[in-house]
Amino acid sequence: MSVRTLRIDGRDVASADDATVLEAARDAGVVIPTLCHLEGLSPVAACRLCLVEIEGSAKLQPACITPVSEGMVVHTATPRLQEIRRTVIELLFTEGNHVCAVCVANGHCELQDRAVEVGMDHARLPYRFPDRPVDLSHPRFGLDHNRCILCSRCVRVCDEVEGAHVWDVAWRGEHCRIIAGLDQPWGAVDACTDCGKCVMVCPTGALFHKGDSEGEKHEDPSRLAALLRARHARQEAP
Amino acid sequence: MSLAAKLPKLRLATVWLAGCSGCHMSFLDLDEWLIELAPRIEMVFSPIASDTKTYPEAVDVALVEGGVGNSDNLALIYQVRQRSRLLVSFGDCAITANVPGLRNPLAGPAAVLDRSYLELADGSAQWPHAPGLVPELLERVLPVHELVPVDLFLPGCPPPAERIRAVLDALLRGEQPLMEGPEMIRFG
Amino acid sequence: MATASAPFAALEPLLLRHHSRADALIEVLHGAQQCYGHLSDPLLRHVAERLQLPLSRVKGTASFYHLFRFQPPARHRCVVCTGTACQIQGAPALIAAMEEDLGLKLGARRGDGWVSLSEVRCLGTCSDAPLVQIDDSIGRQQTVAGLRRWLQELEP
Amino acid sequence: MSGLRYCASAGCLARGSGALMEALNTAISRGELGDQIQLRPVGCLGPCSQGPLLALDPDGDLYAGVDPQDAETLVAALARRLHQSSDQATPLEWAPARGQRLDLSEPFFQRQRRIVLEHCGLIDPTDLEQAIAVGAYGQLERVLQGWSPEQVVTELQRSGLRGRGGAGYPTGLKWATVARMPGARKVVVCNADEGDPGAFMDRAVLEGDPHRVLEGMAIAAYAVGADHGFIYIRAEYELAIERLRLAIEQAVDRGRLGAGLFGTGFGFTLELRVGAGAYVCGEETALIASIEGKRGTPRPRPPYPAERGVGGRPTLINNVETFANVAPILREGADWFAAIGSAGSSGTKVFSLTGHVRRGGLVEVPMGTSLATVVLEMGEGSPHGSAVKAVQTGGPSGGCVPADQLDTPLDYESLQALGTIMGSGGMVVLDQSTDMVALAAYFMAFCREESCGKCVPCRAGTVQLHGLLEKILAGQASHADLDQLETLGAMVMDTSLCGLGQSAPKPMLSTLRYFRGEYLARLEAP
Repeated sequence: MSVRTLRIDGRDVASADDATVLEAARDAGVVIPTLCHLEGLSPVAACRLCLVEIEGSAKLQPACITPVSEGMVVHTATPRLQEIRRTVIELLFTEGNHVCAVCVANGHCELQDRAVEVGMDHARLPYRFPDRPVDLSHPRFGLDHNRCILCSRCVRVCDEVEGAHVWDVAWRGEHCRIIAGLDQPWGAVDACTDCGKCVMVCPTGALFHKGDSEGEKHEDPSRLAALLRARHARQEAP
Repeated sequence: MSLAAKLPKLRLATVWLAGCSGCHMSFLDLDEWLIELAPRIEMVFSPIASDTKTYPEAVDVALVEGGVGNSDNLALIYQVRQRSRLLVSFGDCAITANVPGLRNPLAGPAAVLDRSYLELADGSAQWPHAPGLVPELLERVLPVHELVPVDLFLPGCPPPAERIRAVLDALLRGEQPLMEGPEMIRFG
Repeated sequence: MATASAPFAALEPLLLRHHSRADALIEVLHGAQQCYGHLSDPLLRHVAERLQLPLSRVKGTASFYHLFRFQPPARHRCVVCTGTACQIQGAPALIAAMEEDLGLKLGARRGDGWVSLSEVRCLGTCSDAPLVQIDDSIGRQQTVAGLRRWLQELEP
Repeated sequence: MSGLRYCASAGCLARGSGALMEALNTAISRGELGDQIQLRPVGCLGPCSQGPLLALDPDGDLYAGVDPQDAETLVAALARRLHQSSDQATPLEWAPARGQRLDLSEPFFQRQRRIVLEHCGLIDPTDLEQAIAVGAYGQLERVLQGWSPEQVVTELQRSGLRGRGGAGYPTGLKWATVARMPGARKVVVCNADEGDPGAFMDRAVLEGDPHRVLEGMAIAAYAVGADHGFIYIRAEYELAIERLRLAIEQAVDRGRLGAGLFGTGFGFTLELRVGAGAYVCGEETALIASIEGKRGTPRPRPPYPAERGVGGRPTLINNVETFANVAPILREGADWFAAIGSAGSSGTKVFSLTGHVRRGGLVEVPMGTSLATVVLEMGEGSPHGSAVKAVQTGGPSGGCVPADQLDTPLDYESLQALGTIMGSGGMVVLDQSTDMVALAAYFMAFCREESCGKCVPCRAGTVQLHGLLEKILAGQASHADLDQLETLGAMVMDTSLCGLGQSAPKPMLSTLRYFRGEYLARLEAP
């Protein structure tokens, strides 16, 4: 493995040649906001929060999948990017029903945190107020579609880590929805191992432990990376 | 005499639309600071501190709690906008429709009334109907800024007392409050 | 191996042709819908089993595409072309007339299964805009009056 | 010998060319000289708005709007002429009762240059022998027996051919990139998911001359080192699907597709994949996902399909018209092709001319021909005494060219400079009656519905943009709403994951650029 040197927000950064801009930035202490990205899962570059400007490239690039290259000059927090990020967060808030005050994840929600970081004191776009259901059929967990931002972390963790592939995204566009099995009640899907990883990685209050009430969901999605590291170490051990 | 007393008093109003009055309760949570505040303001309209029933002219700052959910709310918010220099959306309901807005996914007022007064009724199920007395529900509960221009957003459900104080402090000094960071703009 | 009496036996030749490969999912769904009219849950389950795919993957994929149906088709299917040429030459008025006469919103199907109303984004014969397709016949340069007469002729 | 060619493409079939064919058949079989009158179905003959179309050989005459009731008199006239003299140059004494004989000296015909459509309308698309008789698979054979793959790629590069699907990426460069990729099992894909509303060029090519596309694909496969191919076609094109299936079968039977072609070691197999109604599948990475049997959602590039495409293999994707250009380029040479069209945009382009235009249909003109030539001269302008207001090109990813800029040449760069794109070739003429705000809202509704839903700006942004446009249409919007429309439009273009979202605001921004007054007139007084 060799090293690449690049510049991120005026800082010289050395990083592994197979690193992404996001990894290089984090190593250097530069925080780029993310939502769909989660260490341990394949990247999908769907939320567009981590878009950055790279000198010499007309298009904005998602830091989560853009590999570093020698001499790259990256800007992660220009006024243009900050305006884009606020709009992304507003689009998410207005397309669902994110009522923080009565959410299990209130105070421990990545979406809520991002909103503060991008300076969203109100949404400049009108709220859509979609009519979305809640699935409480699983004995231990619940799914509130009102709070789902379609980051697909649950789909990926169930497929890539647990191997059960209970979840998938169904339908299209604004009608996209996470489904279990054949769009069945979650509790009716045999493939579910009740492992709870989907709940663990969910950035909002969309997936939750039954019995948790307002503000009581305290998940730490970064536990996934720790789990995978431990698993990897075990497999590598002689 | 203190310096504050010499300055012209800020004409303050607080308004209660479709909300639970929790933001007003949080305002009362300012406790002894209210005593400091009292000489610096003139409370010209408020459900908790004034008997005035008509919204007065020439208000300096209006803290508006609640979304706009019925015909009374609608009439009042236009009046508030017209007669106030600085309109503050006070709390999540005014900014996002929040909990009152939970009715919005239902298909309009009829569905809401059916659900509330017929389906969930224990006995004598009927719609409340008293024209001129019970205000008509609007199609949806809307955030204030979707109807009239808003000058400042003060999120929170309710906004913590310290957040309210930070905002009022700045306004009393004639400054624009700095609305950023988790202390100032976290929803919920 | 499925026998002739097995459920969804008509699908076997198609599955065989594609060696039950997962990448043939959409082809198989086309065939399944052609054989059985719509993609019912038991049918989707069968497809998932034969292609060895997770259920949610099969439903997630099928529901992505407009042409797959999850309930039986109506006896009469009215389709308005809303390609650009049709759109600027009267499709909106045709849709309004059909919604009124059939008592249906665009995209809906009558509860009794008599008729459904939907749109297609371009049939590709734009010189005859605006176009309406009812069942297997295509009405060219359709007028509202002509369309209303056509609707009245639909068998109950 | 007399020949009658009737158009059996979807447009004319819908106008009753099937009934005409039956009537002609009956009349011919009843007459004495039936064996001397050959009747055959062919692909698109051009002026679709005047169908059903019937062409007469050897005269070369073209009749429009022929009615089945004309069959008897036509066959009688042909029989009379056959009877009277062996000189078939004698003009036929016949005129249809309802339709008309078209004047082929008119600009609609004279301004065309048919390369892609050279055999469309001449041969029976269901008959491989007829295609072979006019040269089909001849270039494949020549290339396999005497050219190296590199020579083919070089020839394509020298021709200056650019992708006809819309973006205009140099085809030869694309081929060269895939050719350089390691691995022996590469894939060639033909994008026949013609999804732009108001566009039917590819449908016409596939219905009229399918073997030309298959040959182009096989040559591409040889050039890049692929052994397998897919044609991804939209399900709405039932007739084209049927003809392609037949064409593939025939080509396999006759040794034009399959293993060991023309006695060489090169083999190429081909599969048809039918879409299921998803516009976004015209996007390369979404199309690949769909071929793999998945949701047609795009993924970020790189890796490009050339590096990792279908099944992880290096994949070449070109559109129908691009492949249809390959055989003539090799037959006539790159220099010949490069000399046609304009600098930077060589060759011809097929357009489907529709909307408020007097004479619509399929036209193929050299690149660089002006829009005015196509719309005003060939299409003869708008009907009913109205004037042309604008021309929409590029469908939901394109924009409008206002009437005062119709002298713009049809090439990639000129159209881009006007805020639109060449696109796949849809050309919708709009007359003065067209409401440009409603048109913008229409295209936004289209993108909103066709958004795959994966990335946030496209999924939620198109919904908000459509809402704002509806608000303007309803007369309830303010100047602030208009500002928001433009700001959000720019944001969606800059941040969306794929081409659909990146171009979704284009029709709106283009109408704002040229017809801003129509927006302003609908705003609430401040």
